[in-house]
Amino acid sequence: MDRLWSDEGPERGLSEPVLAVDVEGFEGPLDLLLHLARNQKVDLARISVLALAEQYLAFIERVRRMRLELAADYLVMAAWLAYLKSRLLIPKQQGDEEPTGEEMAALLQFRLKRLEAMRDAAARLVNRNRLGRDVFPRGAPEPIVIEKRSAYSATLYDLLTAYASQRQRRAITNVQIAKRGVWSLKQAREILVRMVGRLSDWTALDSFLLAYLASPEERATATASTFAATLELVREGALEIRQQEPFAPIYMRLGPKSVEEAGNLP
Amino acid sequence: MNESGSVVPFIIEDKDQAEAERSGGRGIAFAEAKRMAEALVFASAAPVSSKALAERLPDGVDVRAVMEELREDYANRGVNLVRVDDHWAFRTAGDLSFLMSRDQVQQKKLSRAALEMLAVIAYHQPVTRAEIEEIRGVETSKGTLDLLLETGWVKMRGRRRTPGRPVTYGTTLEFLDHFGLEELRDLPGLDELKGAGLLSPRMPSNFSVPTPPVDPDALADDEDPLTDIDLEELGLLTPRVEDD
Amino acid sequence: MNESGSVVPFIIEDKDQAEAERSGGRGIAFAEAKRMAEALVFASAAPVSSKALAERLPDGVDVRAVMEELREDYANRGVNLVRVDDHWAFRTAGDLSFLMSRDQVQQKKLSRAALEMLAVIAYHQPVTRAEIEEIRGVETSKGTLDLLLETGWVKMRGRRRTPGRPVTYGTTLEFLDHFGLEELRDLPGLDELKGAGLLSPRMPSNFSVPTPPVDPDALADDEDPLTDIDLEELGLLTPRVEDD
Repeated sequence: MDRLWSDEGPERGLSEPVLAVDVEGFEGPLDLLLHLARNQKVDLARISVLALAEQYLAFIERVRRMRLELAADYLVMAAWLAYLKSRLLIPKQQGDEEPTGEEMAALLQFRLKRLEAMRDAAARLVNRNRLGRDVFPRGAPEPIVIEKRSAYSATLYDLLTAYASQRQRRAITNVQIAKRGVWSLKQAREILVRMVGRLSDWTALDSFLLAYLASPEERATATASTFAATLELVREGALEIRQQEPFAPIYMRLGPKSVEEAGNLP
Repeated sequence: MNESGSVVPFIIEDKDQAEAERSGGRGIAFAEAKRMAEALVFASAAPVSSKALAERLPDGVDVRAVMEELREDYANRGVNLVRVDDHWAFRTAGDLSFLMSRDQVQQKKLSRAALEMLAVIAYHQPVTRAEIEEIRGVETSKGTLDLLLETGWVKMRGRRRTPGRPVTYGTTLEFLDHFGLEELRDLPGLDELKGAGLLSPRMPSNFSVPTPPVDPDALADDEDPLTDIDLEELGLLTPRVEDD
Repeated sequence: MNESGSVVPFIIEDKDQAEAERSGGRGIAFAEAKRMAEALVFASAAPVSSKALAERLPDGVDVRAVMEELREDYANRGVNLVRVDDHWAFRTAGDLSFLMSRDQVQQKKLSRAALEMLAVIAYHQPVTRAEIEEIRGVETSKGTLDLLLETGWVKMRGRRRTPGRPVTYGTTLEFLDHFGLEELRDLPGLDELKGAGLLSPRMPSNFSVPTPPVDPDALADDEDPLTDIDLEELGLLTPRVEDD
């Protein structure tokens, strides 16, 4: 994927922020969000989640208008943010079991904060006095035989590498590159869990997912296939779904079994 | 051997007597145990476990006391005795790195992704791949985890006793040794991160605002009500350095 | 740092001051040069020449004086600084050489073939030699299997109840111990191997990785235990009759 956000067009209004984003340089949608959040020039705790969501969605819109392919991760995040935006803007209904917009926004802030913390931690680690760079061991060690119990040594990593590589060699390699057609709801959900954590409460995400995961002409087929995937997940116990009335939004939440677990069923 | 001994009176003249004194009256056996431990650890490039030392030193010697005294002896020297998770090693003093790094072999550089994953594993261990991905919000790219395993800093620890039995990852002794950490508790900022709830898999309850909006129209505003949380109070507002 | 300093007066209290004193009033620069020389010699893979030290130490430092003082410092320690033909090196004190094992067990790395076979046995146990060969697609040399038995990580488990009654192989407790596994089922499965980047994510759909048995010692349904006669037959037990 090349530069996806190179907005140097002459028609760009002066008020529009100049954003040159190279998706290749980002470690996924959360990373991109963190970058956008930093551009708000405030601490993460003080960012406007709504503004952040809108910025992200605007970014996705532009990319789509440029008819560039975007990894599903980015699209699923867009769907979630669109949903978040709607939750923030629409007043909470009576008897609504869905998480509030505030809860969702807090969750996003938590995840961004946590990612940022890890990034800072990595930087601090790297800048420590490191063995072999700043600090050195005995250059001419003398042999002492203290802990060498067995005459042979190998690590678990050695063992696993040996196993994997030989089995791989032997496996007849008529490898086909998997075709990625319309994303199934199951795949989308796995990505979603990765990006935004567990959906513990009833969530009406599907319309948003469809909007972002399929181009308009594919929408009908995508609806059909994702609905089928939903039913499959319900059967496996990974998902529960609910619909108030015909044509009402379909609500869902994670079932008693995890997606991975359900996926491992024979 | 020591011709200037009389001029510099505190240089140990008589080994047995002076050492006995030096070890706080612990006696010759203790002093000798120190020499032995010193020799064993000094000889080895890799950290030597307290257990291994105990096996080699005379019976009844307090290994920990021996090592702590040795550590003090070397505290201000050009070579220091360091502890790495109940293992001991001599390492050149950190402040002399300017002197050492000149003609050293170029270290393999980890990518930003690999480094970030290493940090996630270090701070969140034992952690599964799915959890790493959840924290980073991105699928693990092929080879990143593999690369970390290859460095020897990361290992498969075991399997989580949950459905699916996912493999858990953690850091190794070499990791601590490489980054100059005595133990995992010494990871920089660990306590603050823990206190802020940033090392928990779930969002801590005090992270969200419990107050429901009184006026629904207030939500239409561009400002998110969440910005009003005083996260500073929770210790989340550590000043950060803009690094890119 | 050193709280008992006042009791034991010759322990270096304040680095700068004490070192200056210790070095016979030669000053901080001299003390620092000592630290630098100490670190350089310690980290060097070969004895360091006085000339090389002179190049690294601050200008105007009397290298010879520095090294002689260091040699004195270490004279009664477990490690000594020795001069060999105007080169300097640390060596374990001669009287402690008994600590350094004479009859070293040579640490041997397992060959690639042995490692592969070991892995197959671990994952596919109980497995016969023919099956190992089928999985690996290469003939197994007798030596490799013998070597694995010698490591103590692999054992003969029993005999398969099929024509020819081939011997089945499996791993031992020492195997788990050496590789830091709690149980055999801790060996990562297909998804985990893929996830860690060790296995290509695009393996044929019929490709599978077996789940090793929960109890490594329990015989499979089609396995018979090894008897003394079996062991004799396999040349592992010297026949009772011929005892000359």
